[in-house]
Amino acid sequence: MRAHEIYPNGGPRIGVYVCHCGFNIAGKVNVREVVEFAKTLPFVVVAREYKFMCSDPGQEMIREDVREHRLDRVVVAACSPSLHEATFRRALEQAGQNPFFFQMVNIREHVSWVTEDPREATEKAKALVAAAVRRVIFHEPLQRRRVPVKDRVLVVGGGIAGIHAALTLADAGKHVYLVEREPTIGGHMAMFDKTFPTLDCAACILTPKMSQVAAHPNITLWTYSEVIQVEGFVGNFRVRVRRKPRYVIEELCVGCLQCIDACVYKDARFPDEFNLGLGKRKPIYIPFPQATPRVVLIDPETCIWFKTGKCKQTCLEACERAAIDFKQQERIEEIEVGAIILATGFKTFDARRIPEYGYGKYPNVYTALEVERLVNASGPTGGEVRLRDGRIPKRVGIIHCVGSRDERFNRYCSRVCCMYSLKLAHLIKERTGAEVYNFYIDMRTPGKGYEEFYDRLLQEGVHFIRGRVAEVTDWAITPDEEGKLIIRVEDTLVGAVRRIPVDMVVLAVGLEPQPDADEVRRMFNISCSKEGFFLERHPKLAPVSTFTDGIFLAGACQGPKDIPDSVAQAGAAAAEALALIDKGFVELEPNTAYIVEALCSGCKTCIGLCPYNAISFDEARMIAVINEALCKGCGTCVAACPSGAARQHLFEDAQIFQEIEGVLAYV
Amino acid sequence: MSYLYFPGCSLKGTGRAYEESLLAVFRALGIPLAELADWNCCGATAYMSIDERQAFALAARNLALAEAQGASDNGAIQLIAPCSACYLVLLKAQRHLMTDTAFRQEMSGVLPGNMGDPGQIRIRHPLDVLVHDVGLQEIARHVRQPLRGLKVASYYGCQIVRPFALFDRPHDPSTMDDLVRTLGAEPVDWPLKTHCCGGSLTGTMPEVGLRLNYLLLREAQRRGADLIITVCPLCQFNLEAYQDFIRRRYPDLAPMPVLFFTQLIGMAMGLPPRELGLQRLLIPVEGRMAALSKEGAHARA
Amino acid sequence: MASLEPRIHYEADLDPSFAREIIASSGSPSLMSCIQCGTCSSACPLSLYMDYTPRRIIAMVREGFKKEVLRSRTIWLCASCYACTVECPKQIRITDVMYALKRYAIREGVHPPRFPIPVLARLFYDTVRRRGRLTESWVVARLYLQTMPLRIPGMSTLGWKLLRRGRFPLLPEGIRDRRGLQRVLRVVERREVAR
Amino acid sequence: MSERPVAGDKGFEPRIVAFFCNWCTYTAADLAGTARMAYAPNVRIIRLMCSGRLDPQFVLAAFRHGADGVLIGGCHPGDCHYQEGNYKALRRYLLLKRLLREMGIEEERLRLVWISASEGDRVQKVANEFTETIRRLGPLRLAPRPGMIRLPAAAQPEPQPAAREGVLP
Repeated sequence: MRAHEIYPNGGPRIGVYVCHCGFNIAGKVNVREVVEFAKTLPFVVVAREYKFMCSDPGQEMIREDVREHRLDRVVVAACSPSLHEATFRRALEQAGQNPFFFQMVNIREHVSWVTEDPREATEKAKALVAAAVRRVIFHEPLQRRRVPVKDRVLVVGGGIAGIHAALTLADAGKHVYLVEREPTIGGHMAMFDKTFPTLDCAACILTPKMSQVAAHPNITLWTYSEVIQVEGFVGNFRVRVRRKPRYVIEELCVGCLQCIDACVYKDARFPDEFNLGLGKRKPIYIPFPQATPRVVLIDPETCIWFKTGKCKQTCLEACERAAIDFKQQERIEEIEVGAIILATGFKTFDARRIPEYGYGKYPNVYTALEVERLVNASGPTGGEVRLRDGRIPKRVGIIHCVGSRDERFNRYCSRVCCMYSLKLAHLIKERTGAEVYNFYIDMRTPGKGYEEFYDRLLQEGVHFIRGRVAEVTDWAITPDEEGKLIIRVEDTLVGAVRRIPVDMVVLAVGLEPQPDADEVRRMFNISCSKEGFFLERHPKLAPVSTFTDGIFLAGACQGPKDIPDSVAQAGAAAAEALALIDKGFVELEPNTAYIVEALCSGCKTCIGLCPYNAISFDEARMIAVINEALCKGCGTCVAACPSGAARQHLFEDAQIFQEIEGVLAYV
Repeated sequence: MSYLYFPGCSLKGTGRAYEESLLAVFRALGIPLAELADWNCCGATAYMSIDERQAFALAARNLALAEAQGASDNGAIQLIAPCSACYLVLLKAQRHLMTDTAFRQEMSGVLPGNMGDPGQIRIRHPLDVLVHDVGLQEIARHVRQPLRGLKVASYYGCQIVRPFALFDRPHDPSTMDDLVRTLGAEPVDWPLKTHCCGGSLTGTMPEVGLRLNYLLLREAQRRGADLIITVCPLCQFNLEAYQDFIRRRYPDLAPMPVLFFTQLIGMAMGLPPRELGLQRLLIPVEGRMAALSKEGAHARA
Repeated sequence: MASLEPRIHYEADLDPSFAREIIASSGSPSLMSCIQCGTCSSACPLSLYMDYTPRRIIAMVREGFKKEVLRSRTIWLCASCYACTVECPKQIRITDVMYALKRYAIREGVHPPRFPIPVLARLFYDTVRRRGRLTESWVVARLYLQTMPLRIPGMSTLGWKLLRRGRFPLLPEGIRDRRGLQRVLRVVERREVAR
Repeated sequence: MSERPVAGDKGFEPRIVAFFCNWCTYTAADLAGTARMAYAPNVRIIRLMCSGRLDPQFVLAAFRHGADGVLIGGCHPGDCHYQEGNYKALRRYLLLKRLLREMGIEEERLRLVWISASEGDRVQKVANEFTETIRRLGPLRLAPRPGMIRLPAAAQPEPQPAAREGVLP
């Protein structure tokens, strides 16, 4: 006799639905057998299977059964709850049931996809279904919490992704704080001369957007600033930003640059960061002419006043607006925002890590980013490709995949290097007439107009040698190799090992996570993927979301990306943030902790454990009190309560005990 | 610290001077070396080409002997292997013993002594020991005749830095250059420090082996080296013994002395040439040294 | 005109299990992830003299070109310098693959006749098995007698010089406990046969 | 790559309950699925919002109801989604180990691992390793009933015959 027949009126009425997910589940798990098994479980009134439970007909099947069979509990065995828990809860709601009378069983990610033997997979699926059925009996009706949302957004990082996201949101009428670590926005894109495959000038398309940012009434731009603390949760983040002193009052400086001319250093003599040390600057400087905001700054490491306390301070005299302030201190700003977009970008691979390529040892070995500055009209050579000794190279080798596709460094393909190598090959050939050799493993040109650009380069007579370079050396064997750098490579298509003498080597360095990506992700409470880039919530269906609600990703901080992709993703992140804050409120999972007052002994164990100070002590009643608005639902206090007075919605002890017994009762 | 010493076959033959100079230098530094009793061939390259497991078994016997002999000494057992091939094969076999438990069990029944934990033996190259255990400062203290003005090209060959780069970088090693500086000489920066000498190919396929060695010698010569130092008996033999043959094909090559690095240390420490086996060199080094000291005297005057 | 027939590869001549055998014997499963970048070939100091570059050997092993691989000069030219192994971006243990191929070729006896390298390996192996140590002078003398007798006169001056400097000992070396050593080697051998 | 343990010709199949944190290890297990990294089917995963929710009673209940092993998966130190719930889990885990020892349960039957959301391969590796460990330990058998006294071997001058492992009157 079945359990629900013993309690003809009183017992819960459970429906169990097992999804085939096409062949994803049914290819391994015997779904029919699981359904038949479910029918034997206590209180199960109906058990069914369907090809795609998440589809409309699948959901309709559940809704109909809820109405027809008066179901008050539903179990769906399908994919991970992170994908479709919300879908099925909604279905229950639509059928007039409380959405929390629901339990999802993960028989795809946790069973069919990870079990080799169909028999074992089926048995495991049955055990998990048994556990869910036992658990759902103990579910209770719950209400979602509604929390108002601040309608401001923080964008971290002022490269092209951050700029685009900030402008999109600002244009939609939302206030944006754009925080950038460097003294100017623009990021890597500002360093480029041309962009592939159209060869339009990077500055021409970027600088208008940069000045829009500076002028936009809805954007608060803080450069030379860093986020140092993030608190709160979706809709209500409290963020602290450190604004480093630039020793120039931003509001007063108009960017006339007379102070730079007036500096006691008559010549620029310090390595210029923006030009990667290929050019020089003074202690008071502006990174580049179109820097935004157009405000100078003083580098205390090189300024005589800061180093010795003795200087004529000619800059101070030169400034008509008295904007220079040697006593400026760092400032901490506190803001409240509803959503955050991270667009912190990437760094390029450090070519010194591959000593075989001689970067840092042979002066004529350059990284691609350095060459971007050399070919840039506003770069240190005015756009002329000249070696450090002033010569113009006659033969140039571009080595692809430096630090990419390599188990010793980064396993992934950096996606942009093939294309930027083509661009640099074109620009170098155009400016110098040199013979240019590309050394590649595989040419990867998937993108609109990319393959066509590759074809153009082939037509231009650039050499393409398929082979990864083993070594760059100055070891000359033949007279024509004397005084050159020799690239040793197997021309794999010809099947011969070649030694190719060149004057200049360009290393197409890959893209890596920012060195502090790990600290940043901790601060924002998100995850990183294996290679260290920020982890998206779902690689296909939630590519700009993170596991922390209200925090979104844009650009190369999520993985190597070119400009079109970064801009597209920034737009998507802006849309997601807008969708969140425009609604005005968020609904939170009702998995908060609560106190059963009758059981609380007033021992205060829980109070110190709560990381959010959500628990206080009611001295009058001598019991603990939980502020559910502050509770985030971790359940630490519940696990620690010696008298069982602290409990957690959705994760009640009784529910979990049933789940334990369930997975073990059936093996 | 005391060390066990695994000479390997070459140090009893073509590389006798390596053994003599190594022992002399360690003696002068006051570091005891005890030769591993009844050691056998390490199982090197040629053996590995016939039967890898037997090669590992040969190496395992040596490790077992080391464990038995070194057991009285507290702490890790330090086993010095000067020949690059021995050094590598012993390391490789040790890793194999540590990962392949079936093999270890098989071996433990038949090996002398009881094979306890093969991982506790530290297989060391004398270059590593001299630079990192003894230390350059201590060596500097023993230098009596600094080799001023001498330009030395350090040649590592392959197997002491590859594939296990335990004490130096595999691509651009620098321990020997530091040592050369300590001895008062000047290291030559050249890109072929770790390019292979061809190993036994010089004997078996002379047209290939001789060209490889020619390229090495020529580059050292072009970069102004007075001599080359090596860490391996086979490299030393290839670079030195075949120079007449090489010159027959490539006449632009001048005679280039090729020493073991321990011989160079011994010279700087002022040890008698006979103790360092200098008389065994086919291309004598004394001429260069005399010329140098004359130059030096000239410069001082 | 020479026959074209030997240049044609028939799929039926390939050995699909070859790759598996070599992976097992070399202990390098990463062989399957080779992306044919050619770093091994360009890092190799000997690839210039090879009939197939190391990269091609890997490709051929993977596709089962057993006959061609085992008969190639490449595997014998490998001097085990490990340059390819440390620089391979896929961490394929190419040197160990070459060792595995040498062993395979010797076992099958398919290497070129009177080719000195396998003969040297064999001499080395036999001497060490018997005596526990190697005496270079003896092995070299026998190698020249067996494979390159015509070169002996040319080498005699060097031999004489080495002899005079005590670098070519005439007394063969050996270990005391030869029985014990042979016991060890026999255990391994038995296991091999059992396989 | 860790090989999936082979079932000993359908002999003992360990039952393992795994309590995984929603934010890291549970997501990593999803990732293992997406990447089709097969592992031992013995591991049955129960989702918690945080490893800090792990009540020691859950572990005891699992053993009482027939689990041969219990696995706990939390975020790496410093990475807790709720700041420090994983440290609380660690404290309870250490206490539980002592408790299990007292109860005569081999402490290897309980294991705590830190696995981040991106470490799908580690879920596979840990699941396989842990299943192997439990398979080696055999089915959970609670300690012999009181009444038996096992004399400490070291205190005795010579090995004791079995008969002397006396039953108290």
